[in-house]
Amino acid sequence: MDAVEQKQTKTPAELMAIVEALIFVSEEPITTKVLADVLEENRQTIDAAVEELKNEFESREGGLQLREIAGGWQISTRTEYHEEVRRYLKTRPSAKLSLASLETLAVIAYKQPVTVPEILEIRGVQSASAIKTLLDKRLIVAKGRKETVGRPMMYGTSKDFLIQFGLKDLSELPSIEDFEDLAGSLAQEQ
Amino acid sequence: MDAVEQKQTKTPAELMAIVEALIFVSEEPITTKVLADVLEENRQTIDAAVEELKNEFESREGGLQLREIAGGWQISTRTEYHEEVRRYLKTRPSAKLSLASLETLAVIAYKQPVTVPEILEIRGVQSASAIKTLLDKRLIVAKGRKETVGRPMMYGTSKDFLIQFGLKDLSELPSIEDFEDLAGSLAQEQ
Amino acid sequence: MTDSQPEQFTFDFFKEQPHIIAESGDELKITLGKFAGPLDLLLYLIKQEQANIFDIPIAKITDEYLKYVRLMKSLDIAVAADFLVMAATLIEIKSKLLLPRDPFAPEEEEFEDPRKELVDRLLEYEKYKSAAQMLYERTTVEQAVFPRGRIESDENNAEVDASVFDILTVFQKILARHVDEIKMEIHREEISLADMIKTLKKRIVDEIELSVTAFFEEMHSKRELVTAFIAVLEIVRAEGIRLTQSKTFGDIILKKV
Repeated sequence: MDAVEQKQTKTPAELMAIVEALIFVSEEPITTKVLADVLEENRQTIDAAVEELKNEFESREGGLQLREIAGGWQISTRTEYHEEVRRYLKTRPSAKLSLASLETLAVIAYKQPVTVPEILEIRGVQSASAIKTLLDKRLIVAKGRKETVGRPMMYGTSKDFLIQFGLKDLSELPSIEDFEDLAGSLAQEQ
Repeated sequence: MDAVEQKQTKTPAELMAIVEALIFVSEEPITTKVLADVLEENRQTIDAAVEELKNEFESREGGLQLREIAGGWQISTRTEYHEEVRRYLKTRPSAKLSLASLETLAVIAYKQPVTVPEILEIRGVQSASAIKTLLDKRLIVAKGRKETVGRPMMYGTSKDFLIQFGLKDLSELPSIEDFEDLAGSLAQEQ
Repeated sequence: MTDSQPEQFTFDFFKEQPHIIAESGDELKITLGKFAGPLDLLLYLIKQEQANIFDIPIAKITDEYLKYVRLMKSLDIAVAADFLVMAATLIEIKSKLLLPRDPFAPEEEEFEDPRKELVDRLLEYEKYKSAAQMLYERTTVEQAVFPRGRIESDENNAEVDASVFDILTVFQKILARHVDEIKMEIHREEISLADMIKTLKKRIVDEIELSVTAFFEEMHSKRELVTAFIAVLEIVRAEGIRLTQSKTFGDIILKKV
């Protein structure tokens, strides 16, 4: 009973707002059927709300559009601005690393200076592309050659690495002991 | 020359639209500095466009809002519609932090950078498991070592902390003295 | 009480009977789990007693505090060491208050209230407790706000945002993959001198003549090498084993006499 009461109080404007919020959070195009089910409204009401919302997006002439795609509705950027969007996505600052790169960086950080064969030895997998990524991102630098068979290149972390991870110097890297301290007092707590 | 030509042709409305598109595609709150860099405009122009866009979002009274958070701008749903959004996403409010974790987070937020012994001093209880939780949830980060006996790690709050607690920056936190008055009132009551 | 005998400092949580448990066990159980620490518990007790924080009735509060700690024990709730430290502090303050003031103390010497330090800590702690409450309220509000769903351009960037602790965690995981190898290494390194002597003796018996250099070369680590070296010295000294060297800097042979 309460739900019905509540439902009836939704104005068309409110319904449009809720529909917009749901389309916005959805990971994929959302169908009017799903919208109708969630909001316990009939399809016609929802269809009308979506249509109205679409018109509003069009008349606003903002950076976004409401599109029908794969049988559902989705908010996306307007095609006119794709160039700027692409430019932004490219320059996006990325302190982000894949797990492979992160592992390689971890080995280099803690074992530096270290050669590719040594990294392979520790990680148990080839790390060539990860090393390239890390060099591109300037997180690591070459540190000369090791005087051993094949004179392999040694790598260490860069100044950019310190800056990106907010470290004054390498001694500020957390040590295994820091973690053990946490784990140790953890045991005490229990 | 071409770039200059192109730049000059952007009307304020176009700029607003592009800014909206970029804020939308960005995964994290985007700063006006980044927007200015990508669009090769000065900060004032961008600030004005963002401000104008914010007003538009407010007057539209749709399902979305434009907010300043963690030093940048982000589009999100309006709080009014959380029930419907949650029903659609089938999510429950995420697990709340424990009292111990919240207290530890409060000490770190106000005393940062702060070490584990300093947190113990204030809370009067070991906080290792709380710190571990906060690190796992990325609410806090290591902030170097304190130049004192044992060089303990120092901790501070992260960008995720600002995002999850809806803060523009740390200065938006009420000052700790405000809580002193609150604490004092306990004594006054008697 | 007079200056006769201040209360004993030592107390036994296990011997004393809990006093509250019989009355409202369930309710207390719930309350107990909620305390974030000894200061939190103390604040609660002070409020319960409606006492003035600047004039804590220490004897009463100490009793209540100890009751709770005993109760926690009896309910099999692990009592963190910090709660016991606070119990000791309270008892110390209580006994200090019971001691008569030194009548020969100079007049102008300000009487330091033994409770002062505790009061300061409680007030300081309470600020952060209120701040924690504020944070709690903020998350509640924030949980009503949702970001957009994933879009296509996010996919190209499905990566982790790393902090220094991630680097450490990842490094530990890599090391953990090798844990078996490392264990073996440690095992190898920890061969005792006695075992080394036994091995060496057996080898000499079996092989009649044993090259010291060859034996040393079988060692896997510096530490093993040192153990092997001492074993050789030991075996020559104690057993009927002789070291022979055919020429200066030549190979040294171990032989049974």
